[in-house]
Amino acid sequence: MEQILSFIAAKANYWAYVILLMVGLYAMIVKNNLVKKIVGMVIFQTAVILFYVSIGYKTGGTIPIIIYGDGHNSIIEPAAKAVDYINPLPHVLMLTAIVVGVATLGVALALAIKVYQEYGTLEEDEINKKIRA
Amino acid sequence: MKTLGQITVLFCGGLLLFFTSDFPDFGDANSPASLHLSPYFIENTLKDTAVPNVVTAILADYRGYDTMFETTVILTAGLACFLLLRIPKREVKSRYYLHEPTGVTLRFEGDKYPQKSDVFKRIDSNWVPYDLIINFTCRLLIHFIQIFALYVVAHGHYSPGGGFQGGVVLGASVILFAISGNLRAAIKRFGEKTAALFSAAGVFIYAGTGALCMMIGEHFLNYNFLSPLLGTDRIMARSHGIFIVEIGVAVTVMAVMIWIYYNLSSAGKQDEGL
Amino acid sequence: MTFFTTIFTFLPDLPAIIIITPLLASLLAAASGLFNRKTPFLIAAAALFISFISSIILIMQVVETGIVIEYRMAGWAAPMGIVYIIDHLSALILLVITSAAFLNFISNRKNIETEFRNKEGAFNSLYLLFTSGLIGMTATGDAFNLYVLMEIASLSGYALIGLGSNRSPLATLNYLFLGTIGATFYLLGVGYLYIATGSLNIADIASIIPTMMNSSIILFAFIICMAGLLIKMAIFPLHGWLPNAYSDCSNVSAGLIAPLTTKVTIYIMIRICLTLFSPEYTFNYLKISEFMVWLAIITIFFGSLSALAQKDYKRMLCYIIIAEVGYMVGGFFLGNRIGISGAILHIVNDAAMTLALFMAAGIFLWKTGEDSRDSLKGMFGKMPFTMAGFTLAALSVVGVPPTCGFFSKWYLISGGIAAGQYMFVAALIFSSLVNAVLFFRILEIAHFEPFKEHNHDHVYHHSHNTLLHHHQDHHDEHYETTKHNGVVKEAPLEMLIPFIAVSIMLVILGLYSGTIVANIIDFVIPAAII
Amino acid sequence: MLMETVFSIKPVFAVLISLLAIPGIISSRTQNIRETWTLVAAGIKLLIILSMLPLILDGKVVSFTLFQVFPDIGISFRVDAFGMLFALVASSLWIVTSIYSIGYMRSLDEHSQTRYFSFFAAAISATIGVAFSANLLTLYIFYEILSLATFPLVTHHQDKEARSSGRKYLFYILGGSIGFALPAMMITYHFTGTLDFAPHGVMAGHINSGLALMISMMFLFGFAKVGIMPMHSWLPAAMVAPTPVSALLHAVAVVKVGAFSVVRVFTGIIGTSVLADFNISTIVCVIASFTIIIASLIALSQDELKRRLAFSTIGQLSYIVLGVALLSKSGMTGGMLHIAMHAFGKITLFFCAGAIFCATGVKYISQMKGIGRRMPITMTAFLIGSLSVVGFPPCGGFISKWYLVLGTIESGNLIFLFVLLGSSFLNAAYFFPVFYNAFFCSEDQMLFEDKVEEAPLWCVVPLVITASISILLFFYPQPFLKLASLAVSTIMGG
Repeated sequence: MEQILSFIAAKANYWAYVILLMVGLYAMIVKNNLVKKIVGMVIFQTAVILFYVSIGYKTGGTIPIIIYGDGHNSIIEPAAKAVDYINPLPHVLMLTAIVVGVATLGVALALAIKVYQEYGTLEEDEINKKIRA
Repeated sequence: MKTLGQITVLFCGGLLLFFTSDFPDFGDANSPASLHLSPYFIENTLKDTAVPNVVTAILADYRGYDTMFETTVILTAGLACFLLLRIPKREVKSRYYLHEPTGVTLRFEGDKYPQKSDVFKRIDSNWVPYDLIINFTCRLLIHFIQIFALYVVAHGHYSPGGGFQGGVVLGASVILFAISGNLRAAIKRFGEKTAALFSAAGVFIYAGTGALCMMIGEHFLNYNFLSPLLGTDRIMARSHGIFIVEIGVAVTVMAVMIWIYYNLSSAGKQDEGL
Repeated sequence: MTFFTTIFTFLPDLPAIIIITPLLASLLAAASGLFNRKTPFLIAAAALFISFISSIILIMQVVETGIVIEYRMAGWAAPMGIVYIIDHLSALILLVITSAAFLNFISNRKNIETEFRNKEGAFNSLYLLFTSGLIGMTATGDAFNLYVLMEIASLSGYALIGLGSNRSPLATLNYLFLGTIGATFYLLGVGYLYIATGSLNIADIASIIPTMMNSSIILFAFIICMAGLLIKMAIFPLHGWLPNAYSDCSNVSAGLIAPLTTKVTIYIMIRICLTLFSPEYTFNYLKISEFMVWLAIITIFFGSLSALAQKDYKRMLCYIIIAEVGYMVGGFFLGNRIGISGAILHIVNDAAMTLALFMAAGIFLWKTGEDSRDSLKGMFGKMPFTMAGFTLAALSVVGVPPTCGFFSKWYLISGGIAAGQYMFVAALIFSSLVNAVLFFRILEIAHFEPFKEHNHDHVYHHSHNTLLHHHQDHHDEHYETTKHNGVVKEAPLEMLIPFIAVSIMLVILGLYSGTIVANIIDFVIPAAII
Repeated sequence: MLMETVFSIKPVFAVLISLLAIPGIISSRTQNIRETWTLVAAGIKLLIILSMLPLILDGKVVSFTLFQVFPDIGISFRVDAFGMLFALVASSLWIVTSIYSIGYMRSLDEHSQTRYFSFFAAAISATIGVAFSANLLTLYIFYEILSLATFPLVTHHQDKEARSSGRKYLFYILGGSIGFALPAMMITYHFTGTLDFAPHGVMAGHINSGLALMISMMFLFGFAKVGIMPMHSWLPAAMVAPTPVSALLHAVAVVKVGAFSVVRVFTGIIGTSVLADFNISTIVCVIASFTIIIASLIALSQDELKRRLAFSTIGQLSYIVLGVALLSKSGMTGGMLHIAMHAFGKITLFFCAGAIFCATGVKYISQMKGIGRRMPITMTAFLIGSLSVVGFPPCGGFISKWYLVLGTIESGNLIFLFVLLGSSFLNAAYFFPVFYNAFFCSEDQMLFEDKVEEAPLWCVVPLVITASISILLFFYPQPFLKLASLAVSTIMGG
């Protein structure tokens, strides 16, 4: 039992992201309201962001801003050690992914407004009814 | 649909969880991800770019090309919302005006409405009287928010922050103004054309800097070649180059956030809105 | 041909220019669109032309020297920074993208002006952004940069097709959901590759993968990347978004997006399977070829049969596109040299054919103001050149020699026979016959039925966004039929010339397919594949 | 036997010359200029082909590769004796038919004549392309171009009947070529690695008997233009076309392209040895004989003249297949010769049918009573044509039939001899009523008013020419006979 718990604890970040991812996916598939679907989509994307950021973490590392330097006299300063800082690359990537998520959200909302203007509702089943009629 | 969703979710989730068993543990300093590229960045960023904040350096220099397109993504979203939603000059069926001396609200049909008047004040159809506290607090706060935003932009080299963060905060200040007052007042101060021009200009600053480097020197976005223009050595030129593009990013992000807000909040009419 | 080499030594930044030009021009177009309605078009056309010329020079350069061009963005070498890789395959696809975007754009000036009145700046800007997104996806050598550019192409794509008939916003929203799932899966796959290898550069990852063939992370990265791409390329059963999204949108956007999106996604798939994961991994280690070919077979049958059931011309084309996706995916996963050659050749040919068909749809709409098949009645007599081009395109889809469709199909079928996948061969032949029926039905209407007087009360067809309804005073500038009182003649030259150029290209591509395969595609396929 | 190969671009020009004339035809301002383009192109084409004739008769081969569409297969041309024979027939008859078309189209004042002449030119280009193909791929390409180029000709009237016939036409022709011939070609390529025509075939040693039989059948039925039953019913349907089209395309170009393709594939790809070893030839002979007999029987019952001619064509085409499938020297010579002899005979018959329709508007045999007295020249030509088709001396048809009969005896299958003789009898039986009606009906049975006379000169001259050539070929079959025997000697050796 303890082994399982420690195993889960060691992989907790993955569990968290998978659960979030599935929550988002479930909302996107099942929910009837388009805005709820959009919210699901955002959760879905956020889960991936969580995944990336969590893989950058190192136990005992700090944020990747080199402590002693201002860059002007780098020669006399001690070189930064990789172990001391967490992995900066996933953070960079996720800045991009966040921006992409925001952009997608904006476009999705714009489309939802268009849909609402067209059909007067955001419930998918009602829209389908109107299309068939 | 519900069962289908459940099956898909359970299947995908199970699969994803199953495969995590081989993944490196949380916080493992010896995972491949932490051993291949990231040590290089941590150890050499200062030497290469004279920027202590590794994230900023990677963002705007090593992977600066990515970030340029990231900014473009924002611009794309702004353009997309504009293209999808904007309805220019729609004839408004009726407008509401508040007669300020008496506090009477009047409804005008068609195009018969008071043009410029000291006593009549246009209000939204779902207008509620302004809350003085909110109004006052926001007016007070907006200046500080904006100054903080500029700080965030400027200090991206040394602390968490940079163009995106600063730009978003700047945009939020204008959006706060629009929410606390009304949309028209915000548009009067920061017009739609301004927003569009700023959002294009920000990316232009970024891509233009890149193109300038390419024209002077060799590679797109290689800030080294800016050193003769900036009058610094090649390493510092990188640091300054990063700052220039961060400003571009901030301008675009701010303008697009505002632009998207204008379009979304008024469903493209930009007449009445939140 | 040393001429091109000379140019190249003067312009070493060409791999950047080809994508930066549309990007910068899109900014200028967006800004100038605020002040003037004509300039955005000129800026965009010039930028697309520059990209087009650059891609020609690049492919000449690559074919001439045989050297893969590597361009370091921001001056950083491969695993640290982002590099652009122009090899034979990407140069070929770049040429396809830039030429298709350019030709479709210049032929649609009038359509853009009527359908996107007062928003020309934004529309042209998004058109350019979409093009640069595709160019970047094709040329990039970085797995994450690919994701960013994919999102640029997708977002601008949503905007471009979101404006159309009154059903298009909903269709586009569904497309957006699926597209986002696909892209996010791809991103997740890249993340898995990153935790397994610590790198984002495609070549770098490819050099690490052979040391960890048995890793389950790599396996799952492959699965999830492929799942993401399969959604985006609309293979059965993940195809649902495509017909609605492409058929309801405006013809200008359809002419750009329909020929290119699925093809570029397939290119990405090929790139990932061949370059990122080695062919050894994809074909020998995973043993998924059989499954993928069967998926392709089902897609072909499904696409063809659904196309048969459609009444609307553009919806029919959409299902044909789905079937063609099956051709390419199936051809690639045959896993032999001929099949992969066929798949790559078909990317080029299918882009050209689809472009021609959608351009034809644009011309018919412009001339008749109607979108239905019936609007084609008697068109052979009225618009002989357009119909000649259309017939060529149709024959090419059917696969009649000497048009290019025949030759890529030939490779695919030979590959199928060589791989022993007789069901795939049968599916290809079945789909050819179905296509023959489909297009024959249309050509028959155009040939036999007498010309129909078009009803001008309804000329103002539904695919116009609300914007236009507020410009009734400009009605005279809309479709020409309003002016000419039912007399339809040949299309205006600015539409006709690009269209005829594309149609003739269909034959030229066919006749020179041997040259293309020998000089370009042969270098793409690793020697390990027989 | 090693043949000397001459590299020359002449075959390419021979194919392309009429395509090059199309822009001229389209842009012509008057009818006369347009017709001049047509005739000039026809003349030049014949001259180019004739200029290659001496070389071929010397036993040389002209060859040229235009495009290398696949690494090992190109669009290439190769003129040998058999191709020359066919090209000679097609190009000479094209001139005659062009003249006839001008008369026919003008006198009936048909619509869309420009389109008609353009596609006519495209069709003849494709026909020569088939004749000069160096490999199966090139042949297939031109075969398909021909199918499509003839579609607007077949459906020229653009009415309901034309529409359904057009559908049938494309269904059989395109369906056959895409559904059967193309896969057969790919399988061939897969097993042999080449598609070039070789004198003795390329398949020997690469293939087992079942597959060989399957491929042979796929080619035989896939090249549906040859009209082997049950892939024949497009041919009667296609008779809705204007008569010159029926004449050139359905008596000469299209159906002969089918026959030519089948013969080329059987000899050049599958090879006589494979056909003989796996007993495929016998099966083909039986299918062909079946078609011959049934088609002749159906022809007996047709009242519409053009339909009767169409079924006659179906039967006669199978003679060609039968002759080649007998695998004897004389049989093959007869089969190849029959391409030429039947062409001249049958085109005369079609011209006559068209001339009758032009002059009187009558299509049915039962209405043609006494027509011979009003249109003596036409009906005499008709007589000569039918004698040639039946195989009576002194007409060209006799020579090919003679060789065919010799072939059946050589091969020892006497049953096919009886098929030939029986069908000849049937041929005579279905042509006889036409003359009887035309010449021997009494004056009071005649259905015409007085003013009926010969068709316009543009129509009559061509049919007189072809009829006289039919007779001439009996006395002087030299170029064709020489070419056929040359071709046979390369195929059979010796």
